[in-house]
Amino acid sequence: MTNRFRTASGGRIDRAAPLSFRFDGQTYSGFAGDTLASALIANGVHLIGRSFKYHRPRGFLSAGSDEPNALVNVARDAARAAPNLRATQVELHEGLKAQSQNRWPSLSFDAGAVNDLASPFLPSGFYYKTFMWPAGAWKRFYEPKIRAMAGLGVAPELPDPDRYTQNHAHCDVLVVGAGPAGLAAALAAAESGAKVILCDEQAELGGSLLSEISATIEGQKATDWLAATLANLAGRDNVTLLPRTTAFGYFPHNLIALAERVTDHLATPGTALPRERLWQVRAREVVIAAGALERPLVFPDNDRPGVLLADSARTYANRYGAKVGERAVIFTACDAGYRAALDLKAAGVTISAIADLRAEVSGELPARALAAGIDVRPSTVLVGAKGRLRVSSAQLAKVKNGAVGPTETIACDSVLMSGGFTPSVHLFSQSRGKLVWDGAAGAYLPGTSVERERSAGACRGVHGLQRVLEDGYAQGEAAAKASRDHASPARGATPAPATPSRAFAANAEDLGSAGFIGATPHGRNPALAKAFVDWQNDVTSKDILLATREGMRSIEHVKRYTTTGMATDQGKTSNMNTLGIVSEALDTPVPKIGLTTFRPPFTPTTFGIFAGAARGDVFDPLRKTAIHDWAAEHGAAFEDVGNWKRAHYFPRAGEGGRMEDMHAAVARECKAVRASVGMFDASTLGKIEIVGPDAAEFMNRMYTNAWAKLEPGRLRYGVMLREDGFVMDDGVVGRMAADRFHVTTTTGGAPRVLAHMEDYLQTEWPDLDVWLTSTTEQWSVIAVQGPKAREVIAPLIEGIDLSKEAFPHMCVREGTILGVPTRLFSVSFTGELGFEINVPSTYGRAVWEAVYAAGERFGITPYGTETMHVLRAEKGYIIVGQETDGTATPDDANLGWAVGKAKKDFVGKRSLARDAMSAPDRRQLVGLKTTDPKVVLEEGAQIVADPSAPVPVPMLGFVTSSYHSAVLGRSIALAMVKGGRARIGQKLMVPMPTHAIEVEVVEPVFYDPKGERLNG
Amino acid sequence: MQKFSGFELFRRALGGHKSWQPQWRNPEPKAEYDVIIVGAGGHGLAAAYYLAKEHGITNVAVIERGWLGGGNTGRNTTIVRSNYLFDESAALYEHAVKLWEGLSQDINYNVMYSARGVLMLAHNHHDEISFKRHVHANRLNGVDNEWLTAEQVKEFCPPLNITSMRYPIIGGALQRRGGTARHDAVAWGFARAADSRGVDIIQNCEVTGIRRNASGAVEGVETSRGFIRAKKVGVSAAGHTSVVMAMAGLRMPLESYPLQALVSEPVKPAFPTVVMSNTIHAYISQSDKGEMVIGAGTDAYTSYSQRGALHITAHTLDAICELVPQFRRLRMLRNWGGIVDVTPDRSPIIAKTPVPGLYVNCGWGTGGFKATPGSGHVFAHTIARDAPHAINAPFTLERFRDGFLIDEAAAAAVAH
Amino acid sequence: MLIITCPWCGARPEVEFRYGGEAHIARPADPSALTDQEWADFLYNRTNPKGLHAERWRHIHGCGRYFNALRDTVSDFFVTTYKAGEPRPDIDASSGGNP
Amino acid sequence: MVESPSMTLPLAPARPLTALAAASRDVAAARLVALGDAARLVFRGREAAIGPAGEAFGVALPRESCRFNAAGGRFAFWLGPDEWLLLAPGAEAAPIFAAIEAATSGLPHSLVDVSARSVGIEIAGERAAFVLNQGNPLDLSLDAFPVGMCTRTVFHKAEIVLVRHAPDVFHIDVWRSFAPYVWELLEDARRELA
Repeated sequence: MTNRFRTASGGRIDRAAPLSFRFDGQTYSGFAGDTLASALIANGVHLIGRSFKYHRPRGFLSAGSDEPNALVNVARDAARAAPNLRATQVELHEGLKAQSQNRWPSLSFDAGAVNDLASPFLPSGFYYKTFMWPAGAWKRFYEPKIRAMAGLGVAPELPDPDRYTQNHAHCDVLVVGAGPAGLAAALAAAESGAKVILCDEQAELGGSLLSEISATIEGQKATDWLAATLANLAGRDNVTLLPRTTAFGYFPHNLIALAERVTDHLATPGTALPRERLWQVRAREVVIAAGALERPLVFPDNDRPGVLLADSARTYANRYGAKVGERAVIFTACDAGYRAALDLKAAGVTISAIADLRAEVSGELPARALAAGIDVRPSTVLVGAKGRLRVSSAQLAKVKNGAVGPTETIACDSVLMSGGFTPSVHLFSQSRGKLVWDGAAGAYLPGTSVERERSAGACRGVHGLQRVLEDGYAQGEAAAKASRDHASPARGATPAPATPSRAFAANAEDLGSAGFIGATPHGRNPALAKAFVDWQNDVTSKDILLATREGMRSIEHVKRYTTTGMATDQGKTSNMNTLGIVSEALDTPVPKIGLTTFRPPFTPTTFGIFAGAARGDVFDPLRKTAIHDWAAEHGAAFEDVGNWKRAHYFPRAGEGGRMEDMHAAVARECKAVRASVGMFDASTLGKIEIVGPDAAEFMNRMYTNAWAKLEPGRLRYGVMLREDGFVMDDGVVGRMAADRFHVTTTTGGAPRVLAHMEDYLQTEWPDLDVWLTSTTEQWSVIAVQGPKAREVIAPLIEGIDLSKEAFPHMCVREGTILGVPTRLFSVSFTGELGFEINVPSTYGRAVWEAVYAAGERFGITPYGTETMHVLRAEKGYIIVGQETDGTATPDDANLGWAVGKAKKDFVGKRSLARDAMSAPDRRQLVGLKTTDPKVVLEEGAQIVADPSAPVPVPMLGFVTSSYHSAVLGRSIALAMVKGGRARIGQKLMVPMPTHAIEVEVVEPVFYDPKGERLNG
Repeated sequence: MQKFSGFELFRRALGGHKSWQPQWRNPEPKAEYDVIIVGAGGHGLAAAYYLAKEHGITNVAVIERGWLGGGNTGRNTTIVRSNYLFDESAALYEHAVKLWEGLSQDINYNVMYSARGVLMLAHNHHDEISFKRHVHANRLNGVDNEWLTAEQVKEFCPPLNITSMRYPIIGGALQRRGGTARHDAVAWGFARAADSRGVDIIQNCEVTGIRRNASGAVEGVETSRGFIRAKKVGVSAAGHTSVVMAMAGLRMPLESYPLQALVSEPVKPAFPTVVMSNTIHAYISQSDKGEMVIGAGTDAYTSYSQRGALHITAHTLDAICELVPQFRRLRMLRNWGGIVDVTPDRSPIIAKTPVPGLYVNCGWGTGGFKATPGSGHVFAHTIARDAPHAINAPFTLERFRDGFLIDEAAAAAVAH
Repeated sequence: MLIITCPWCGARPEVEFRYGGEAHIARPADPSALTDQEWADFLYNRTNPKGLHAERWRHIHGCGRYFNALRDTVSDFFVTTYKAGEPRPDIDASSGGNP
Repeated sequence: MVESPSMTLPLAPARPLTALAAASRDVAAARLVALGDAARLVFRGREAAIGPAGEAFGVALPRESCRFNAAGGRFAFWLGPDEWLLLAPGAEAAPIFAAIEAATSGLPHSLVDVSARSVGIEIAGERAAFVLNQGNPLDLSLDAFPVGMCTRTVFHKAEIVLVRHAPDVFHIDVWRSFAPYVWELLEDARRELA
C-alpha cells in the first residue's frame, strides 16, 4: 500500500529502506526509522485501539512513551507475544506483526462498545455501589463478567524462550535523557574526564532535537550539531551511550535501574543476544534530563481518533515524515500549537483554524502563524468533535467572561491540542526529592535533592533551547566535579550550580511556560459531554467531579476512586489535569491538593529482565555432592533438600524387569541395612571446624550439653537452642583434639548454625580464643551401616584399630582409607553398627566406589534419604525440622538428657525457665502404633481423643513421621502429643476426612530398644 | 447514609449523578470522645464501625495522620484466607473470613470479596508435611483447606508450571473460601458505615503525644490539631505502632520492615486463583482489573521508608517467572512499598496494655488485610468491655513474657 | 540495594551483608538473675525508631565481621558505621549522610 | 595446570567442573578455565600468630584489607581482619599444615585444611569484568578493584572469593557444590560474546 500521508521529503526515516509489516492482518509498508505508529499514520491509519472501560475507538494521542491509547500486541511467534506495547515506541522492522487489543470481533466494530451507551450508569466507582445482591452473586456472576471485560491485551500463553540478562555498572555521572540538556550534560562531564553513561528511552539519541527542522546550535542545523555531538561522545573511552534504554527506577544510594531493549527492533535477532538487559547503574552523580511531557486539553470528545497532541503531530511530520491528516484544527493554550501549525503547514497539512484558550495572543510564533494566513482565534475553545472512528469536524466557540458562546463547526480530519508542558519529574520524585509547586511555571519542579542527583533542562522548568543547553552543560560539569569530590554515592546531594559555565549559541522558538491545567469550559449539558482526562481508563472530568462530590478530597482518593492516572501510562498525560479539576472543584489551590506519588517503573518494564538468567536449573544453586553422579548412574531418584539434590532411594529392576516403586525400594534397602550392610551419602550434613584454646568453653555456651570432659577421640550428640529456648539444630560432634572440634549440623541448618555461632562469638564473647571454619564441602561423608559394616571397611582402612575395644561406638579416629586421609566416626543413625567415613570431597566418589566394591560380598546396598528416615524412626531418633518445628523444647523432643543441668548458662537456658516451657500440656515426642498394623498414618495428621466431638475438635497433637517398617512388618509413627509421655499405653484416634484411625501411644523406640545392635 | 444499590445508581444517573452526597464527613475534631482510634486504616475503621454497631459507642474519633486507607490497607496484595495452623490463629482468621462473606451487604459497600481460592504450593517433602498438618488441623477446626496432588494443582490453576523447574511442585494446599477483596473499598466502606453511625473520621491529623493522668491512665491524645480528650485510646497504627506506643512510654516487641508489592499491566483473565509459594518466596493473583498482583516477603532491614530494594523485587519476579514462565513478557506497571510491623512469633497483638485506657492492635506483619473485619470486631470488643473477646484473648502482650507464643512462622518455616 | 560501608572493606553493596537487628542489646551476664519481664525485654522488645537507628550488620559475603551502623530509617541513609564493641557515636540524624 | 597430588594415590580424584569445562566454548574476550587442585588452608588467629604463620607458609599474610600477597607460587589472601586463605597450587596441604602449626604452637590461632572445599575458575580477557558484572555488583574498574585485590563477594546467588591477578585476569574460588552453578551462569553471560 502507498504511504498517502508521507511528506514529500525530510524526516529521519530511510526512504531507501522500505519495510513491510502487518497490523490486524493487513499488510502495510513503512521505512526504516519508522515506529509502528508513524508508519500507520503515514498509511492514514488512526484507529488503533479501544479504551479500557467504554471500548471507545481510539487513535494515537502522542508520539512517545506517554501514549495511553495505541497499545498493541506484537508477536514474532506464538511464544514471543508481548501485549500492551505502545505503537509509538515499537520500532518497525521487516515482517513486524502487530494486533490491536480489547476489541471483539474487530477494531472498527467492537461489541464491547455497548458499554459506551451504558456509560451514564457506569460512573467512577459504580461497582462499589451495586452487584451486592443476592449475596454470593458477586463471585458467581458479576465478577466473572467484569473480569472478562477488564484487562487490555492477552497474556502470553507459552513460556518465553528469549533470554534476559543483567549487568551491574558503575560510573561517575549517569545522564538520563539524551535531549539537548542531557547531551550537553554528558558532553561537559565527559570533557572533564568523568566516566559517563548516557541513556535514552528512544531508538535514537537526541530527544526533541530529532524533531527540529529550523533550529540551529552553534551555527549548525540542530540535527547536524546532534550528529557531531554524538560522534564526539561515541569517540570517547569514558562514555557509554545507551539508546533504547529507559531509566525506569531510582533506588536508594544512587542505584538507577535501566531497561535496555536489545533485539526487539531487529527483524532477525538471532540467539546470542538477550532480548532485554537490566542495567543496575551505581552512579556517583546523576543528571536527570528527562524533558517535559505535553499536556492534553480536557474538552468534550477529545478522545476521537485523529485528536492528538500538537507537538506529537509535529514530531510525526518532522521526524518521521508522516502527516497526521490533511486538514487540522488546533486547540492550544500555549505557543506549541502555533509551532506545530507552522511545521505541519510546511509539510503540506491545511491548518483550518487555531483556537487559542488565551485572550492575549502575542509573540513571535502567533505572529508567524498570522503572517502565514492561518485563522487564529483567541479566547476560543473546542466544545466538541464529531466522527466515530475518525474525527470529522470540530466545534469551536468563543469564551467571554467565562461564558461559552455559540458554536461553529469546522470540518477536519485531525485536531491537535496543546495544554502546555509538564516537566518530567518522575525520577526526581522517585529519588525522594521533594517537589515544589512553581506558580509562575504552573508546574511541580524539583526542590531539594536527597540523592546525589541534579535535574537539567525542561524537567526542571528551564525552557528555550539555548538556556536548556547551557543548563545541561552546567549541571553536567557540576556533576563531574562532585563525583571527584566524593567517593561514595551513599550520601546526600550537593546543590545545583546557579550560573551557566558555558554559553551556547542557539536559535529556536522558546515556548515559555504558558499552559492550562484542568478542564476547559464547554457550556454543554454536562451529563452528555465526555471530556477525557485519562484516556486509557476512560476517566472524564465528570468522574473526577463525582469523586469530589462524594467526599474524596485527597488526590490519592480521587485517583483510586476514579482510577485516573492508574492506567499503563501511569498518569503521564492525566495527572496535572486531574489536579486542576480537583483544585477548581474544591476551590483549593493546586499545591494544597497534594500530588500522587511517582512510583517505579517510569514505563512498564518486562518481568524477564528482573528474573534475568535465574531460570530452571540455575534459578537457585543446584548443589550436588561428590557422590551424586554415582547415584545418578545407579538409578537413584532424587529429592530437593534445601539447595541440595539428595538421593531419595535407589529403585532396582524387580521381577519382570519392572522398576521398584519407592516403597519396594525402601523396604529392600531397610532390610539390607538391618541384615547385612548399607551405604549412604551423608555429605550434605553441615560441618564446622571449631578450633582454638577456648573451643570447649565456646561449645559449652552454644550447646545444651557439657563438653569440657569429652575426651579427644570421642563423639557426642549435641543439641543447640535458639535464645528463646526452642530446638534449633542438632548433630554429632567429634573432639579431634583439646582445642579442635568437628561439629556436624543438619543439612539445611548449616549456614544458619554457623551464622548463629559467629553472632555470639563476635558480638558477645569476642574475648574467646576460638575460630569457626565451615568444612561442609571439605568432606564427603559415607555412612556404612549394618552388622557387616566393620567387615566391609576393615580391609580399606590403615592406621586405625577398628576393634570393638579400641574403637567403640561414638568415637572418632584419624587414619587413611586406601591412602586417602580420613576422619572415621563410629556413629549410627540407624541403630546398627555404623561408621561414617569423612574423606576430602575430591576423593569422595573414589572412596565410595571402593567401599561399594568391598561391600559387594555382603550385598552392600546403597540407600537414600527415605530409608535413612525409616531406619532412624524405627529407633526413635528425631529429625530437627520434622519432629521439632521451632516450638519444641529439648524436653518436648525427649532430649532432656542432653541438657547439662549443672551448667550455669548456655544459649536458650534462661528461656526454658519460663512458665510456658514446663506447662503440663506441652506436646511431647511419643511413638504411635496403629491398631491395624497395615495402616500407615499420614504425616501431619492430627491426633484427638474423640473424633466425634463437635467442631472445633480438641486436638492433642500430630503425626510427625510415619512409615511402613519392613523389618517390623508393620507401620510405625512418631508424634508430638500433649502430655504424651503420660499417655503411653492410651488409645487415641487419628481422624481422617472419612474415618478415624485408632492408635496406641507407645515409647518412641520401635526396634532394638536396648541399643544392643549399635556395637555390632 | 444514602443507600447504594443498582436501583439508586440508575435513579441518580438520570440526574447526572448530581445528588450523591459525600461518603463520609470531613469534621473538625471535638474536644472529647469516648474512644479515640489512632489510625484510619482498615483495622481502625472497622473497630470504629463495630464500636458503634455492636457496642453502641458512637462518640468515637478515628484520627489519621494522612488520608484514610493510605497505609497498608491501600498497599497490600489483598489476599484473604484463614487456613492457619494453630487453634488460636484459625479462630481469629476464620472469624474474619465469616465476616468477609457478608461484609458487602453489612456495610452496603461492594468490597468485592472474591472467594476464588488460595493455593499454597508445596515444593518438597517438608512443605508437604507442613501443609498436611495444616489441612488436618483446619478441618478439625472447621476451616476449609484441602491437599491437592501436583496434577490437581495443575488442574485447578492451569497456567502454573509444575514440572520443568528447579523445585518442581509436588502438591498444594487449597482453601477454596480464600480469595481477595478490593482493598480501597474495605477502607471506604467501613469509613462510610462508621461515619453514618456518628463516628468522626479526622484525616490529616497527626497524633504527637498520649497524655496520661497522675495514676498513669490515658486522658487523651495530643495532635497536630490540638489536644483531644478520651479515656480510651485504641492504637491501630500498623508500621507506626512502636512510634505511637513510645508516646505512652511503652517499648513493643515489634520491628517495622518494608514490604513490597507490584502489579503488571492489565491483561485479560489469565490467572484464576491466588497462588503462594513460601519455598521460592512469591505470591500472585489477578485483580478484577486484569493486573497481576504480586508480592513476596519483607526486605531485610527495618525501615519506615515505604520502599524496598530492587534485588528483592528481582527475586520476587524470578520466582514468579519460574512458576509461570509465560509471564516473562508481561511488564511491571507499578512497584511500591508499605511498612509492616512484625512480632517475634509473627502473630498479632490485640490487647489491653499496661497503661489503663490504652489498647493496641498491631503486629499483623505481612498478613493483616485478611483479618480486617475480624480484627476490628474483636478490638472493638476489647475496648468497649475493657476485656478481650474470647477470640483475641490469647493475643496478648504478656505472651512474650510468659512464653505462650503463637508461632505460625516457626511451625511452617523451619526447613531441615 | 543500599551501599554499606564495612569498617574493614569499605563501601560495598547490600547483598553482601546480613542485617542483624538493633545494636547495643548486650546479652545479660547472668540471665538466671533476670525476671521473666526483664528477659522478655532482652529477647523481644525493640526500640524500632522512626529516625536514627543503631543496628547490627554482618559483612557475611565479605570479611565476615559484625559491625554496627547508625541509619536513618526514614531515608535509609547511613550516618556512620563502626566496629562491634565500640560505643554508639554521639551524633544525630541531622548531621547529614556523610560517613 | 599443575600436576595434582592425587597422582600419588591409588584412587582417582573427581572434580565438579570437569565435564562443563570440557564442553566449554572458547571465547577470546572472556576465557574460562577450571583451575587444578591446590592446597587451601584457612588461617585465623590473634596478632602474635600472624607473623609466624606467614613465615612458615612462605608468604607474609597481608594486613591491608582485601589484598593478597604472593611468593614462590603461593598466595595469602586477606579475607577478614583475622582470616586468611592460604593457597598453594599443586601442593599437598599436610606438610604446609604441619609447618604452620609448628611455627604457631602455643599462639592462639586456628588452622583448617579446606583444600577440597572449593575449586578455582579463571576468567580472563577484555570482557572478563563485563561477564563477572552480570552476577556480581562490585565496581570492577581498576580504580575500585585493582590488581592485587581479593575479596569474598557474590556471583548471583552463590558466594565466591574474587581475585584480580592482572587487569584482564580474575580468579574465582568457589565451594565445590556451587561451582557448576557459577560456571553455567558465566557461560550464559558469555553467550553474547563472539
